[in-house]
Amino acid sequence: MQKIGVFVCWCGSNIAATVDVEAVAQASLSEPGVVFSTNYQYMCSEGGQSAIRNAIAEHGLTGIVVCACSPRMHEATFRKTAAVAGLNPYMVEIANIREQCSWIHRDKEEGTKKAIILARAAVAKLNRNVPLIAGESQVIKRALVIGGGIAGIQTALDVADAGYEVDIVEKTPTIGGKMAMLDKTFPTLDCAACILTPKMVDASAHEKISLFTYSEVESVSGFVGNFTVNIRKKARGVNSDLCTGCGVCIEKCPSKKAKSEFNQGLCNRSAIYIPFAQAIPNVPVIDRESCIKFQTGKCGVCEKVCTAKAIDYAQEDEIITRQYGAIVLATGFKPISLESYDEFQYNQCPDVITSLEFERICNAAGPTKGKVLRPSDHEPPKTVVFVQCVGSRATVECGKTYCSKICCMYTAKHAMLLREKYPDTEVYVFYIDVRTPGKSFDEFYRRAVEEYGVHYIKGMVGKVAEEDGRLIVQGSDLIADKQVIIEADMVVLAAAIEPDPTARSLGTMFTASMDTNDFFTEAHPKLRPVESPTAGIYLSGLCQGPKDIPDTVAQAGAAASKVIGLLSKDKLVGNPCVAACNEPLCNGCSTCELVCPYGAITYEEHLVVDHGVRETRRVSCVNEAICQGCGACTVTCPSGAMDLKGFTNLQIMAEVDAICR
Amino acid sequence: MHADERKEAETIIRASGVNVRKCMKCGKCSATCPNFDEMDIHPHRFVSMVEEGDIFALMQSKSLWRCLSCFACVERCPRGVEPANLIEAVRLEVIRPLAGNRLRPEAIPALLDEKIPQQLIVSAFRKYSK
Amino acid sequence: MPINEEGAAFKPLIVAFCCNWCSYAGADLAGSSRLNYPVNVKVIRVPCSCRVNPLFILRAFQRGADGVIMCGCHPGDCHYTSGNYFARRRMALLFSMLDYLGIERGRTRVEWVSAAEGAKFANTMNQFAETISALGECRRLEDIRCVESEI
Amino acid sequence: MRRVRDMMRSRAGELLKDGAVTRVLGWKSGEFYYDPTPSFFDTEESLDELVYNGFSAAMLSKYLIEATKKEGRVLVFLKPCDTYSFNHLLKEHKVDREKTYVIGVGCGGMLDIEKLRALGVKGIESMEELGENLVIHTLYGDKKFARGDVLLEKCATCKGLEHKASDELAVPDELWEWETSDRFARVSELEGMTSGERFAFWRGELSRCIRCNACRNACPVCSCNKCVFDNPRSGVIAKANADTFEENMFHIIRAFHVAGRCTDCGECSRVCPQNIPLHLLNRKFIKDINAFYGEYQSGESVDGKSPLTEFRTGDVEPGIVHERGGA
Repeated sequence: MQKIGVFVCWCGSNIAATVDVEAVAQASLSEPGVVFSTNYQYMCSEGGQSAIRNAIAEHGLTGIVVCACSPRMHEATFRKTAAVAGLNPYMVEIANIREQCSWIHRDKEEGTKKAIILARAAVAKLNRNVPLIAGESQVIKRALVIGGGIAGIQTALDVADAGYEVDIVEKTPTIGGKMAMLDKTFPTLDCAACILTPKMVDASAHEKISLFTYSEVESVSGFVGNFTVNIRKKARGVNSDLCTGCGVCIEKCPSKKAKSEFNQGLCNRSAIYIPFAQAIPNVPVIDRESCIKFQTGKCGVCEKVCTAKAIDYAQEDEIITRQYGAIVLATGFKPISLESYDEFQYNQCPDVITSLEFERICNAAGPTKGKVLRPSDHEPPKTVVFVQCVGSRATVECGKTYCSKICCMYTAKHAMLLREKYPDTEVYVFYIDVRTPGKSFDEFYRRAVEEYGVHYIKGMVGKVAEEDGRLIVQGSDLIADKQVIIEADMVVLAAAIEPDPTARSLGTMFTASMDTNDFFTEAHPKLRPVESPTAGIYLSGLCQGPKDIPDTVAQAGAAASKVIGLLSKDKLVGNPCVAACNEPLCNGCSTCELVCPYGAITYEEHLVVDHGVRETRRVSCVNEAICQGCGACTVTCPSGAMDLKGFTNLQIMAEVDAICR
Repeated sequence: MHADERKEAETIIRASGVNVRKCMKCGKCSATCPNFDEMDIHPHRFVSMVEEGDIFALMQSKSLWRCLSCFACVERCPRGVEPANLIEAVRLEVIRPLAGNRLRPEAIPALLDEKIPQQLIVSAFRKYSK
Repeated sequence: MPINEEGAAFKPLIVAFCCNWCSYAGADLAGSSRLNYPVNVKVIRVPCSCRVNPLFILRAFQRGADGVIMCGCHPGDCHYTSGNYFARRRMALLFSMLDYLGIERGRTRVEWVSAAEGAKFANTMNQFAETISALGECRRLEDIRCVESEI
Repeated sequence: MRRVRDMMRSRAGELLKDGAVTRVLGWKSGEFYYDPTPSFFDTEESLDELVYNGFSAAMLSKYLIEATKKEGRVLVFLKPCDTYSFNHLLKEHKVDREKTYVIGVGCGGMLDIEKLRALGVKGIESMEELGENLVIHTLYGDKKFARGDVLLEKCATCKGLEHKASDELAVPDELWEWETSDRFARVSELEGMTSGERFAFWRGELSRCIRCNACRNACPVCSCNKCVFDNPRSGVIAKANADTFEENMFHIIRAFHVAGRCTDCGECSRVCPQNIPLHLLNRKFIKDINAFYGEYQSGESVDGKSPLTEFRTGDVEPGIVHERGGA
């Protein structure tokens, strides 16, 4: 039997004005288990708290009920008070007689009656409470960052600078991501490579950072503070330790017909290649699909010319197992496929290109060495049309419902750069809205219009047709209520962006939830924007939603600070109000596993002793470090094997009984 | 606005099944329209005029009969608004009270021209028959 | 309004299950905004609407509740990301079943109340209490033993 | 049906002989002709006692839970509808597929002894099943029936004659097929009543419950190691119905616990000694699930989530119960 003390707070006159606190204290004395009751002006004050502590000691209380304000206000306070007095903090229940009683009822008699019932319910629940001890788990002081773009690099650098080890896993042969492909960045027009490559070098040189390029996450197990991850290091065909990065193999490689991924397929590369000059690591990769040696068995030129003996055709994928305390998803984005947009002739006309392709064309290290030339005939275009919102803000199947956020700004940038380099070129931009929220963004767009004379036309393009080597662009000018036809030499489409396709499988692997567009969802859209709902998983960059470089870097830093916060702890103290499985009752049916939003439930074969019968059965096991205590599993469990500590079936039913008595 | 006009707008929205509020005013319908120059009221304005309940002007417009019913605007609309369906609904509102088709199958042979695409006859039926 | 034997107006007993993160906070806000709702509405705090077991609802009716309402975060806003979606399916089916068994459908309700919707919480409770008052005492799902022992 | 039985006996004999299976789960004669009882057969000789006729309605799937815990492989005969329950048990890991060998047996619809009794049949000695015609030899002479008139409720609303799981089939070419009726007809009828009428209807039915737990024991889904109603720590333990509330409670909770999982096998109603139409509770859930969340047939496959373990963000609100027409 419990020995319960009931403490009724006046909250000055907040409670005492409409609730007879003395009567509540008196009435609760007749409840089962209650051995002491009192009332006090401000229970949360030091005086009130010491009264509680004294009563616990004096009466040997096993639990206390505080009739006061909402538990959302002072539950934590009174739990601490109890702990100081040597009572388990989970032997405290709060009866909310202020927000849910004294403040909403004017009649003192009725208010008092209700307060007595609320106190009774709290006592009834407390009678079923058991002391709970929060579990502790270790924190492995290393973080994994998945994705080596600007988001991943920034997060890794910030975490590493705080003194923790970080691994970056990048699926392509080099870090750098999409930002490495950009020419200039808005709104300052500084060169992307100039600001990115030093960061890439920092990351590779940092003693706390290990790079796993050309690698992918294979599987993961564990929970916050204690993840075990298998990383597949794909075979490069080149021994990174021996390679000097001299580049002779690339020069001599006879197979030079593969499309350059880095240059968006606008030019070719050799079968053994480094994506771009500043790639990190500066070690080539053999693309086995286009390598003559791998396809026919003959060739072997690269092996012959390599003086460092670094070429290794027999190299195989390697699985590396590492442990991490925190994981950051920084998987980034890609532009959507424009195959379904026949009206823009993207697939048919080489001179209709995407904005990312245009970036490469502008870039001094790009396929045209920075000269803006038409892909079809390598002539400089005289008229260029930019089309915004291609696939963004579209509810039809081939598009994306959201605004891609970055297109307005980079289109203004492209238009401006083009006019600056080639003042004779006419530049038109078709827009639906120009969205420029951001520091110096609108000023930038206005400069494109006012200083550079870019023609902004409000309306969409309906059709692009090729006629005698020129592109006939038919669009709306909604302001003039006219249909305009522009004969252009090049059309640049601002394709919508979408999460990288690898995010989906990673989301499943990490039980990191995703929205319908495959962006990772944050734990709270406003208050926890860089955390995934799954503890220990953080979000950095575009994988969480469209954003530009400054936003990405800001978010990457925020994610890093969350990771640092986690890694700085030696131990994690869990929430003890988590689900627990009563093994003899468990049917092993898996329904609880299916509803768990955190992947906290697994199934194991356990020896179960039930009424003397020993049997090895499949039973459900809750990982207390992962479980957040929602209780979804408890209701889906038909046998009642799953219960939630702190909110057990019996506790809640005791409350129901007490209220309905 | 006239009460009758508001009622007319509601009928048109109901009959066409078009949700005019989905329009984000990008003008792709007008950009894609092959008969734009022949029209006095252009497809994108059709949508906003129905939304505003400005129906009588639409019923008197030339565009009603100049629309080819080619459905290019429906095909290209990024938000699935279907302007041509609206135009059709307005047209039916004009044709129906006249109590009779404006095109009968018997009249077709006389109109035939071997250069006319078949699609035109089909859309003519859509346009001129109730 | 139905009158019971003593001649006092019938005051329905209503049990409200509220999730800790949204609806319980919404109820608190109703309190701190001093919005009135009937005294016989009693709130039971659960971590999430998905913690509400049909057993609890039946138990409430068994012990004499006249109406049971479940409140949770708005769909999409669940603190646990998806708990209220499961609860929504469970309650839709359970309430439909209770209706099928002849328990007046007005006696059960689900309402999504956010932490900012104190007024909605109070309004909902007022409306629900009115509905139940009109239906009268719940006679169809109660434990006769309990009623007898009270007399 | 005799053809099927012969096929069953010969295949079972072969499989026992070559050691492919160690036990056979089938039916043997019960106390009366109309109650063939589930039974295990260990030897080839014992198979002479294997029966299969229009009264072999008892579903064997659930017996596999215990049977597959033992050593060796079990040969089980499953009628088409029994395979749904079999799949469900596999899905919930109650039965080890590796330890079973399934012969899907042809079914011509099972007979309802209650319907026959109502038609004056007693003292059944044997029966000839000739397609849609049925000749029953009784102590008091022969009686003829159209098979379609005396089918069990679950067979009149048959889900189809396709086996959803099997290792081999024992289905003769010429098997009688019959017209099925709408399984939700009665549910819709009840939905059309007033709330008071429905309450009266269910009180009339459920007040007959004697809590024998036959429904629970026959149900392939109700396969908890320990039922909440038997568990003193559940807070709702009740071995018998002490009042009207408990009569309702047991069946509401039982129906809710199997909601989304129930294969609509109809065993609960078939085995109820008080003839309570319990399947109408389960079918209400199935009907609602189909209407709210899209058609779903539990046990159709082993994979996939059931309606109560998944959701869509655009699901109907529970308020639909109030908005729906009817009383």
